[in-house]
Amino acid sequence: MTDLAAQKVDQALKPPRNQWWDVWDQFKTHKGALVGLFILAAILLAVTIGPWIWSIDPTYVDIRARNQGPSGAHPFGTDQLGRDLLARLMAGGKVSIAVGLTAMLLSLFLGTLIGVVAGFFKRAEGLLMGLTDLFLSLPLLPLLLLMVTLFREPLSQRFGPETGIFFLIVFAIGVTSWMQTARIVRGEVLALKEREYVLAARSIGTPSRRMVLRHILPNVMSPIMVSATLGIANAIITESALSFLGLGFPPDFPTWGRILFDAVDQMQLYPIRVILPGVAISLTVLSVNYIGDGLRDALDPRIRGR
Amino acid sequence: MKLRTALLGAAASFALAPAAFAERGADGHVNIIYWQAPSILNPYLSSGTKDVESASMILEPLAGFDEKGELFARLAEDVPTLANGGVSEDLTTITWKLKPGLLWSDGSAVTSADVIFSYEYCTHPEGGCSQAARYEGIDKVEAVDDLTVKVTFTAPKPNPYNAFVGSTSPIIQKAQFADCLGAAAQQCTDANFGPIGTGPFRVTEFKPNDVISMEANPNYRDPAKPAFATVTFKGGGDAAAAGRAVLETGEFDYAWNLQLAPDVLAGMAAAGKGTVINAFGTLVERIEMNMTDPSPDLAEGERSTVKHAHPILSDMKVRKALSMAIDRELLVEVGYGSAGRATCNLVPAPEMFASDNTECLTQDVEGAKALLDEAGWTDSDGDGVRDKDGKKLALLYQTSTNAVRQDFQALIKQWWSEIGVETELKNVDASVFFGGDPGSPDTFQKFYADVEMYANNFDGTDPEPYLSQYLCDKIPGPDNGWQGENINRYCNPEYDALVAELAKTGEIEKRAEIAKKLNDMLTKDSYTIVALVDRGRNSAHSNTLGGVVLNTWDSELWNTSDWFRVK
Amino acid sequence: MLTYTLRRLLIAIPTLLFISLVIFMILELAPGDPLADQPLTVPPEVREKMRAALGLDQPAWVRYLLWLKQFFWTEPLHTLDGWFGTSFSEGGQRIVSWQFRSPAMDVIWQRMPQTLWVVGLAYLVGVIIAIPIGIISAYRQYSWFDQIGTFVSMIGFSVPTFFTGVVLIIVFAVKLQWFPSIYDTTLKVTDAASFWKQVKQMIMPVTVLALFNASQISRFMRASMLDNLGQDYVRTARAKGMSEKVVVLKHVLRNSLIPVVTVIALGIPTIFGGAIITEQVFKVNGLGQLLITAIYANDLPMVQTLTFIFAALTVLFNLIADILYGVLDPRIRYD
Amino acid sequence: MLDAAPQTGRRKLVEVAGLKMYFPITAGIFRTKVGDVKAVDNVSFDIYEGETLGLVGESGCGKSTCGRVILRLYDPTAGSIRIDGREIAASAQSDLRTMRPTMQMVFQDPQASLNPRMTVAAIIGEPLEEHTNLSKAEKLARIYELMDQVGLNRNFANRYPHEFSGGQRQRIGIARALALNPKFIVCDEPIAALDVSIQAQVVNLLEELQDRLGLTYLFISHDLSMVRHIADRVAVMYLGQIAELAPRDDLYATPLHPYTQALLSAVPEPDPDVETERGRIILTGDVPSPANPPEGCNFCTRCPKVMEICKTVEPAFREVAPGRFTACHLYDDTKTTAGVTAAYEASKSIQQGV
Amino acid sequence: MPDGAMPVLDVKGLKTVFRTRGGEVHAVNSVSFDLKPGELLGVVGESGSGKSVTMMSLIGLLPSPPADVRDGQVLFGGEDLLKCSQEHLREVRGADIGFIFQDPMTSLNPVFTVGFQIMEPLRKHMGMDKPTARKRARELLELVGIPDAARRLNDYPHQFSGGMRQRVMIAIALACDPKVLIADEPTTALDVTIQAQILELVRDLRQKLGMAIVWITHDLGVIAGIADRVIVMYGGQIVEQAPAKELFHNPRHPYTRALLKTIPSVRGQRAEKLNVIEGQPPILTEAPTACAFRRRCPHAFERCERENPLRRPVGPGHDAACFWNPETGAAHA
Repeated sequence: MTDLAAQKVDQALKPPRNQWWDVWDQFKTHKGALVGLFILAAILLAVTIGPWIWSIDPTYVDIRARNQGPSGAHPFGTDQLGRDLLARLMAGGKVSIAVGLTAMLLSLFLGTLIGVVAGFFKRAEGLLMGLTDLFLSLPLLPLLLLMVTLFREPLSQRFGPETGIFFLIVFAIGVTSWMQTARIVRGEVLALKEREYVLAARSIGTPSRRMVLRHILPNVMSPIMVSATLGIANAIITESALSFLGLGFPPDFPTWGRILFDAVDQMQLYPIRVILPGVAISLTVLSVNYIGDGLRDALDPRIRGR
Repeated sequence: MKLRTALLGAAASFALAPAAFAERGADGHVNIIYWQAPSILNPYLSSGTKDVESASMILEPLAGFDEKGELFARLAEDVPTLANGGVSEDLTTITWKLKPGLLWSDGSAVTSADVIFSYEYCTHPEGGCSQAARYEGIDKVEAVDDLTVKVTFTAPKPNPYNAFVGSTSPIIQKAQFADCLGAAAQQCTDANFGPIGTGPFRVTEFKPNDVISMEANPNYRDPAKPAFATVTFKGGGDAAAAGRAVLETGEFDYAWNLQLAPDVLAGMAAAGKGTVINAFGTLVERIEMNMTDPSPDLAEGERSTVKHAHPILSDMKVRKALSMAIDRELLVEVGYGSAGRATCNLVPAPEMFASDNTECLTQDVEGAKALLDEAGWTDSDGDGVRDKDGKKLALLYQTSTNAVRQDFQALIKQWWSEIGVETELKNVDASVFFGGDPGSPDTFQKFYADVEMYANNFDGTDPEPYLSQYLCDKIPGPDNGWQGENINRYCNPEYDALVAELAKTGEIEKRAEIAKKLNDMLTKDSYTIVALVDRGRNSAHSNTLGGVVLNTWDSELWNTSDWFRVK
Repeated sequence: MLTYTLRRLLIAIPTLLFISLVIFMILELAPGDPLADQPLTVPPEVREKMRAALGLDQPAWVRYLLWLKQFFWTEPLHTLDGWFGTSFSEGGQRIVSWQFRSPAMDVIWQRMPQTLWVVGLAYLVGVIIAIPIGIISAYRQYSWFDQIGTFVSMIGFSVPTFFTGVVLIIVFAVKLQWFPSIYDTTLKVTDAASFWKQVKQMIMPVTVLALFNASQISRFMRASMLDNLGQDYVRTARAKGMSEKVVVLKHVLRNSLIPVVTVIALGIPTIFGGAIITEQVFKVNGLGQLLITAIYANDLPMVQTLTFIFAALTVLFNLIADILYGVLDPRIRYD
Repeated sequence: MLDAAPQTGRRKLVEVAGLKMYFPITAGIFRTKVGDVKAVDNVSFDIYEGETLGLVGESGCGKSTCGRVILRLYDPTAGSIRIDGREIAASAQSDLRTMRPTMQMVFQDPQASLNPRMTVAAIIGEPLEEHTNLSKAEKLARIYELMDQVGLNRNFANRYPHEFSGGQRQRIGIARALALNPKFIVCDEPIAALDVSIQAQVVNLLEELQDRLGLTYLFISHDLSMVRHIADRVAVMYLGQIAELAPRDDLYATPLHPYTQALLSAVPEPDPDVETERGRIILTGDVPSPANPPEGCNFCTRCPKVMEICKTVEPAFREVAPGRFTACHLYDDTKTTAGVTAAYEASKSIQQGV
Repeated sequence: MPDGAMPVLDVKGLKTVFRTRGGEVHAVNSVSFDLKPGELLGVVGESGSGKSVTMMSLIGLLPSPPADVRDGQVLFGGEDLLKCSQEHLREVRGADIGFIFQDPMTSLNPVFTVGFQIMEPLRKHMGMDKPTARKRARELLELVGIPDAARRLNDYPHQFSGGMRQRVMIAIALACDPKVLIADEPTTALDVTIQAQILELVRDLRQKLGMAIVWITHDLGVIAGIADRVIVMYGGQIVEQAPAKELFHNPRHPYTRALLKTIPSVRGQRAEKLNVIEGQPPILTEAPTACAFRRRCPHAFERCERENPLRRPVGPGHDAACFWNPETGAAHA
């Protein structure tokens, strides 16, 4: 309703309205996305602020209190060493979400960089898209498994077991998941490059670097943001799958996937220990996916226009 | 034969109601599950337990061990001993006699040539035989006649029962493997996947890392056995799934090595479809104390070598205090349940070799504290960590990556912190930790940590080679490519002398005596090795499977010929 | 079209060679040791000999070239021999797995059936249920059907397969005992009873995977349908007086299927890759399980061969997808 | 308003000679080059200071490409472009930067030519940002000045393009083009996307600005009536080449090239009386592909007056009367001034004959 | 043109709104007009004036939601199309009312052959079998001037040029001999020379087939050459309706007058300066209670703010919705 806006302009001098507000308006109409956002915010709060409120050390071993069911002292019960499950879930969530976020950022960075360069600079296109196709042809999960098995040691040596594995997993997920973003971004950039405002900028004499920063990047934000949400979901799932295969973080370092993996053997006796991390993973990924869906709709000009 | 009959009796008394062994194959089909899948059926090309044990239903050695760790004859007529003249007085030869009339599953006769061939096969320099150690010290193996083989050793061997004994060194058929000597061994897929044997079963189909289908060996020496006509041996998955399949869903009859938390196992057993059985061997989970300084400040090549003694752990009081702070019973409960028992010994079995060393079994935190005070380690700055001469009592504690080990680490760290010891935990992927790559700083041999935890055991029932790992000249270091076996760099001339004496002693009681002494020197006298748990094994069989006797000295499937269906 | 295909095939050759090199180099950097799971009782010198027997004492490039020769020359010859009873491959050393000491390809062929059965069927089931769901969801956008369909498909790819798999086993295999928890790869379908057995053991893994596949494909189908429902030609079809059935199921569907079909084609290589986690959970010892055990065991020839085959299939199906696009969409002709 | 015919003494601001813009076509297994899309094929013309040259043609004839090449938004395949006396056809983009302020462009789609993520002030200010060192306040002052010039309310400086209507957006685009005080502006179909009532507003604005600022326009359009209104001279393009170039009044009164004649004849008149009575030239068939133009004259496949020679020999683009250029074999024997009237008569008869 | 004949299409008080987040948009407001047999009715207006929406509303081609045909009557062959069943409406759409759309590029289904797309309505509405339908399709292609028709039936739309595609669209619309043909900006996307071809074709077809045509366009030039009668729309309403000659020679509504003045011509006298209509077209978010053109109208006065003028006859067959009388220069009584 662009003309509608124009009409309003005629009537009153309103303060500028950023386009993201329109996106938000549209986003709000997507109920699933809104609920997803709410749940994700709750989960984020729980894993960041939670440990301040529920201050039991997730690694504190209270052997006398092991294998307890939910109680006042331990709302979610304890594990086989008497460690508080709630505290562990919060600590694990922090790692899982941190992995998801950083891996997504890395993948986005790579994907956007490669996509923009390939789309904008014709000379680099062949090489970079060849690289993208190459990565797409590589069998990713096996490769991921390989990378984790192969490099966990050198890295955990250099950065310590936890940071090392963190880097490794983030890196492994990041470098195996940027290709879709790169393809989408390249496609967008190719289209944008033909948009007249890019020509306009060129006719002004804007150098390529500023052209990319000022005209290209802000306008590929929509697909990038959608990629980002999918990227987080994908990274969280991948991390927990790796942990489930016993290849993720070391056993003494809780992540949701790891907590679930460790509890699978005991799932008949203490089903809550499997269900809680399983639900935590699923809920996070679900809400992120819904947010992505909502964002996609909200950012789609065809839909927004209605 | 006497021993065999006795054994049968034992098996019978163990099972509920032994059905008459009327006919071979009368009991139909049996399902076995190993959560590690066998990848090859030739034990000489793999020493993975899964491979050796699955092959033990097909291939047999001359003699094996029973559930008590005692030798009994399989293909041999008798176990040769000094007493029956099978072993020469000077301990340099042993003469084996095959049972007459033995047939391979293809119907040909078993002869001494097959025995000699098995020796040749495994000792071929290009063959890459993983059991080569069992044939060490052999000068020659020769046929006396068609059924008699004489093994000559290069030096007197008080324990001559290595070659051709136990499921790791079975007899393979010369006719089948003749073209597979040396480098060609790798190419003989048909033979490696379907060895012709003398055991109760023979292979009908082998899908590596997945499943073995077997049927009763028509030429098995006991015409009434085995009771089962066919076997499915499934591999893969995890211990929980295997346990579930036997104990809860009843899909399988036998599950191997259920490394599961005790309560989990108990929960599964409660379903009532099967029984958990357990037995103990020589596998001991222990903490090794580094007697040398692993400090990274030292020059490469001097780190963790005898050039520098450990600044903290050289003091026995500290080592003892660390041991005293540990509650081994609790470790067992958390990690192994019925498949473990607390121990203070490096050699916990066989019974006659086990020292009665129980002093460490009760946790004594106060005593440990006192001992540390005595050693001069006090918490002078009040931060909860003891120190001495400005040096903190802080240790790096490494082990391989494994859920139970990390639980142990967490528990022990907690106990040590109670006595004022700060512990940094580290875990290394098992393939690296045990990988033996001299280039990697994280192998257990390099021991770039203050203490490390792992488990080890010895083959068969004789601890001599095991105890002789702690000789001064077996300390790993840059000179021997870090390949020595004296992991904690223990060096005691007295110990070396005693090991030399053991090597000369043939008499079994005497040997036991010496072995116990050696064990004590390493454990309660010096605390260089802090034994934690004697790890036994849990397996499970369905309530309808009879004749199962768990054996930790040899293959678990050592007596599948006696298994039967309880009706 | 032909030149396009030829061109793509020609490009595929260096790509595949490069991929094989990349895989080999990654494997080469591995700190792991194929002998690491040998018991500590095996003495070091024995280990050294075993290592030599595996060919590990050769320099890396020699082993790479050897692998290339084996994969591209000996193995095809051997396959020919198998078909025609010839003996071209005589004397040629095939790719030998370190775990099995047997030709890697034989094991791979052996694993193929169960993987194709379970993962392939799951894919098929997924596609079959996804397409109608996608169509209805798009046509009745924002209806309750769409909302529920969206929710279920969101669940489908948000809940990890290892979680659903484990839950299914507990419920249906352990508690209800309807289905076996362990897949029997030796089962041969000969009669109704064994067929029923086969069906029973496939239900759970196929369900888990099909749910996952269906989720993704139905979302894709829905998006594609929505794209096309807004097109001008739909209005034309309606203006011609065509019934809604014809408009949606003929005009729109035909156009919407074009991208979906190519996406489905692109997904086929993942069937061969097996569903590593699902195979693990249900003990379907297929290609995925083969790969992961090979990785654990540091069985480099097996890992190299398998990953390369997956890569080659991916490249191939990428090409097939592109060609399919050209075949299905008359606007695109590759010249 | 500079409606008078150009005087020969006036300075040539833009000189284009032999300009070619080919886009390669590749095919085959090795992607070898098999031909070219000849978007602009050997085009020459001059634009005098202060005048408006209209460039008309149907879609795909290469008129937009031509405009863009002249501003070096594409790198030409061959030919020379001199603007304000400087040859720019082959200079590097970095050297071009200093030339950019003299030459600017107004684009067709007012929606697509404005970055949706930038405010009006940022859009208009971008050229200032790139080429001047004005302080923030000076820049803002200049932006306001420009907004006043094109008739935009200053208060809207902080708004985003989507909040404006099509005509207002085009004003923003014009303001941006004016920011650096250019001498020469390429207007690439600036009114094509606008409604009739808005088109007139924009055209009037452009004319006003030309008067006030002494601008030179290259006005690209497919709308022959608007071009007639705004241009001083008009060039007609067909399939990458200029078919005819003449002063506006001459061209509309006596089109020489058969294509021009057909084109003018095809424009419907908003008057039913004229429409029912006038004769029309209906061309048959479609425009051939620029990748595969016909042999000889480009127009020979559709030309109602096609001769044998047209199918083999490409007609030269030459001056057939003072200030009147055309590329057609019909005028091969006419020596400059003489005969043009005859040709006009001939074309008139044809018009009525159909 | 039989003036007194019964109209084939009679629209009364048609009202269509779109529901959007910004509120309701009154796209079509109380539009009434009729179409006589064999007549070509031109509908002129700028984008957003409601001309296409009106025509789409008639036969239920607007997606709902967001569109909602609120009110009115569309009499066609004696029944109200707004009230009849979807099933029947479909019959009418394909068989009795043909449609041509603006963009021939996107209006044809890219994955079916042109032949298939022409045969589809033939088979459905005329019950033809395949060979008959094919024969008829070939005739139709020949009718609309596509050379080599038999072969081209097997081609896909993308193999045709823009003009040819529009001919195919026309062939489809004419397939079942409709009584009414609605052409929605059929030449806007085409070049002038191609537009001339299509216009020529339509003139020709009218003579041959004699159906009634509604021709929607924003180009007054096109209308002048082809229409019998013209409707001018502005802001979702009809502001003026007159026979073509009358409208061009004697426009009554200020909007029509201004519009005619803004258009430059390629022939005749060249104006020094273009006339402009100042301001912007209206946004239809409010219900029409005032004249939609008042903000841009040079003659607007107080009443225009207050009241929405109704169409009133100003001449034979000529009506306009305005309070201002151009002859007197004052308001109507």
